Amino acid sequence: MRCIFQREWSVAMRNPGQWVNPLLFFIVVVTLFPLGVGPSPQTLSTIAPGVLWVSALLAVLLSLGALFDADYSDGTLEQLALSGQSLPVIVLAKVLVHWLLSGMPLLLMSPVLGLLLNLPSQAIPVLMVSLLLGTLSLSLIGAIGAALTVGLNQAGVLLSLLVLPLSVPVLIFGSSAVAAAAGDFAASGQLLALLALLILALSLAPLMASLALRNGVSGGT
Amino acid sequence: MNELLKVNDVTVWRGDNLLLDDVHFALNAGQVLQVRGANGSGKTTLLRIVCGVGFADEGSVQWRGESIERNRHQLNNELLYLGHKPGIKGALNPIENLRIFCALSGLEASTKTDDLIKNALANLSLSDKAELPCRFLSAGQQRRVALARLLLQHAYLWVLDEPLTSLDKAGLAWVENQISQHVSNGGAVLLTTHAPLQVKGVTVNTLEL
Amino acid sequence: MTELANFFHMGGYAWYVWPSMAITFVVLLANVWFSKRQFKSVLRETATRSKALAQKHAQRRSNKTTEQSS
Amino acid sequence: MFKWIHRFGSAPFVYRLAGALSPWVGMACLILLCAGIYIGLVVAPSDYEQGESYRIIYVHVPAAILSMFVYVVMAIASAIFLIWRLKLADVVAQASAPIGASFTFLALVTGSLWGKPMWGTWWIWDGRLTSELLLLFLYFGYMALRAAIEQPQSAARAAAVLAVVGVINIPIIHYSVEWWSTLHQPATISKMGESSMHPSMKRPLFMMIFGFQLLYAYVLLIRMRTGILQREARTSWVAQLPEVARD
Repeated sequence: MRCIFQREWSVAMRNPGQWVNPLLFFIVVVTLFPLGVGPSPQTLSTIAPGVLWVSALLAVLLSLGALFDADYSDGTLEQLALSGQSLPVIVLAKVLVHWLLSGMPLLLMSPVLGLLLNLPSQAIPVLMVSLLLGTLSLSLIGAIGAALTVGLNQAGVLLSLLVLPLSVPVLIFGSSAVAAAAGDFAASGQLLALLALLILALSLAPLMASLALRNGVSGGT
Repeated sequence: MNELLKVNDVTVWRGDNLLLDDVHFALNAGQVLQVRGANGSGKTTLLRIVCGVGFADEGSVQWRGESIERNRHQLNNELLYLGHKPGIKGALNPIENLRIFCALSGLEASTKTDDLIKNALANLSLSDKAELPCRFLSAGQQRRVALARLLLQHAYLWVLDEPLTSLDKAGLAWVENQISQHVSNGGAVLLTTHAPLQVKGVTVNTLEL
Repeated sequence: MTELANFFHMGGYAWYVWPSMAITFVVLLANVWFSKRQFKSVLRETATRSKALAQKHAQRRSNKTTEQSS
Repeated sequence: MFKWIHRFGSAPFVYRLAGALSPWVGMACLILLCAGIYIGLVVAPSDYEQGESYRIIYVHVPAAILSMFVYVVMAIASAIFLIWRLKLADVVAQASAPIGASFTFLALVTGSLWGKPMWGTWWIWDGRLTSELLLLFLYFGYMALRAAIEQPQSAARAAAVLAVVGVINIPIIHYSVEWWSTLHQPATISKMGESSMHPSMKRPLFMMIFGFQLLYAYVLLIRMRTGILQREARTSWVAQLPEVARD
């Protein structure tokens, strides 16, 4: 498990483009909204939670494509499936690295973008906590989608069609937590819901993803 | 001794034509089985089914008497599969790649394992390339990095899919020598290759597809 | 006569009740019709396929059926 | 017990059983639907609050119930296929997908048609309608995934995993959307569900629901036979089938 973590980490470090692009995408998408909706601070602050969360969801989705496809094409995926180690643990390690490189940067960028959208400052901590829990669940759910579409040629579109409906609960509780905090309401209920979704995803997603991976690997000749 | 590997009536359809028709063979310890056939005759598919990576429409594969769907874990521990694709990360250098394979087969990363890796690479005359990311290596050299696993992982059954491709004469001799050593101390090898194989001291039985 | 007229009038909601009935009827009928049509075309295709396969694999054991082994 | 599953699981038996059953199921479904619609539109009294427009529930509610029911059947069949490798379970799942998507689409269309007079707009983000919309995406995802993978065997397994993951998410999606809709909508809007209905209104509704079930069964039986033929075209029992051998 630790060595897979190291391997993924060093591979990701070797080609930074793979995880920097979704971060830039996140920043660009968030800056688009004021241009589209109009700069008035009042409207911006009401839509800020939703905008931040939807862009985070899309950014995570963008970076999911490469989770298994690179390993599939150079043959390492089938070696992982054939190794003595349990595949769900390996999948968990890969997802953690993917999250550290996609979810965490979003998390660190979010305060700046929150101010950009005139999000009330007391909502920033809740925004960060909700993104912390939410993006990990999104990476886990997304891993199932990525595993199901491994090896398919234009898998990007199919991946989002499969993952988006499954990530709606995370989006709902995430954005409403931030909205509640923005309006000085207690956001603990929504955050606990996010935590519950995360625990469910942590327990089920690696299992389902490895089942899908074994099937995906068998497809390729 | 009981049969190590038993494949009975494996049948694979590709649409309406029959790729593998009731393939049936057994492999015991100390034996080498060479699968021969024209391109596209299902050799790779058969090997992948034996390893549990591929699925057959009909028929079953038994490892030590039990179907591989049930004892997948045991098979994986005792199997070493070299496929068409090298199974090597281009971004990492040979040492890092081989460290992963050692960890996957239970050898925790340590200086001792690193030494094992280094002299395995030296054995394959790759020691000067040990620090170079693999994407800069030629196909033959990448194949040698994959072959280094034969020394490092103590697997019982070797399943090698055309291990000799893009290897030079020296590489060819090295592989044949490894196979005969492995088989002499009780291992089993299932492989496909186009080049004729002379493994000293071992009868190579063949399966025509 | 007016009895029939105000039945169709549906208390002013004619433009909502009848279209929904119509759409439901059309969609469900389409499902049934397409399934039947697909069945017939697959039947024809299977006929040609199984004849072609019969000659090509005459020597295969005749009573082998797929579900016996799975 | 296993002998029974095996016999029931054997393709020729199921193929002939489906062939024998489908005309009867079709007939019963036709009768039930005609009776239900007739009573619903003509005999049942009009609703004091919504007048005649409530009659759309005779189509909307059965469609909504069936859309959920069919997905659960697909998920159970997929789970059986994944666990026991029973090919017929996958035939059931593949056969149910299009009809399930049609029911969901119907639930959405009739829902918005019914909502228009009450709310004045074609679509409101009501909890039930939104989860129907997401269910429609799940169906499309299932069918798109199955179409995207060439090898039928790995397509079946991938789609089965998706169906199982989907069904685990359905209650979660449903409750989070419900919670979300009550959060944003004042609860004054009358719930879409059955307001206190006069028994004579309820009877046709149950007939319609059962009629829709039979229709699902009817289409399922036909599509299952298609699926079995496609999968077993290579076997000898298909070759000896009268309708195959004849032409």
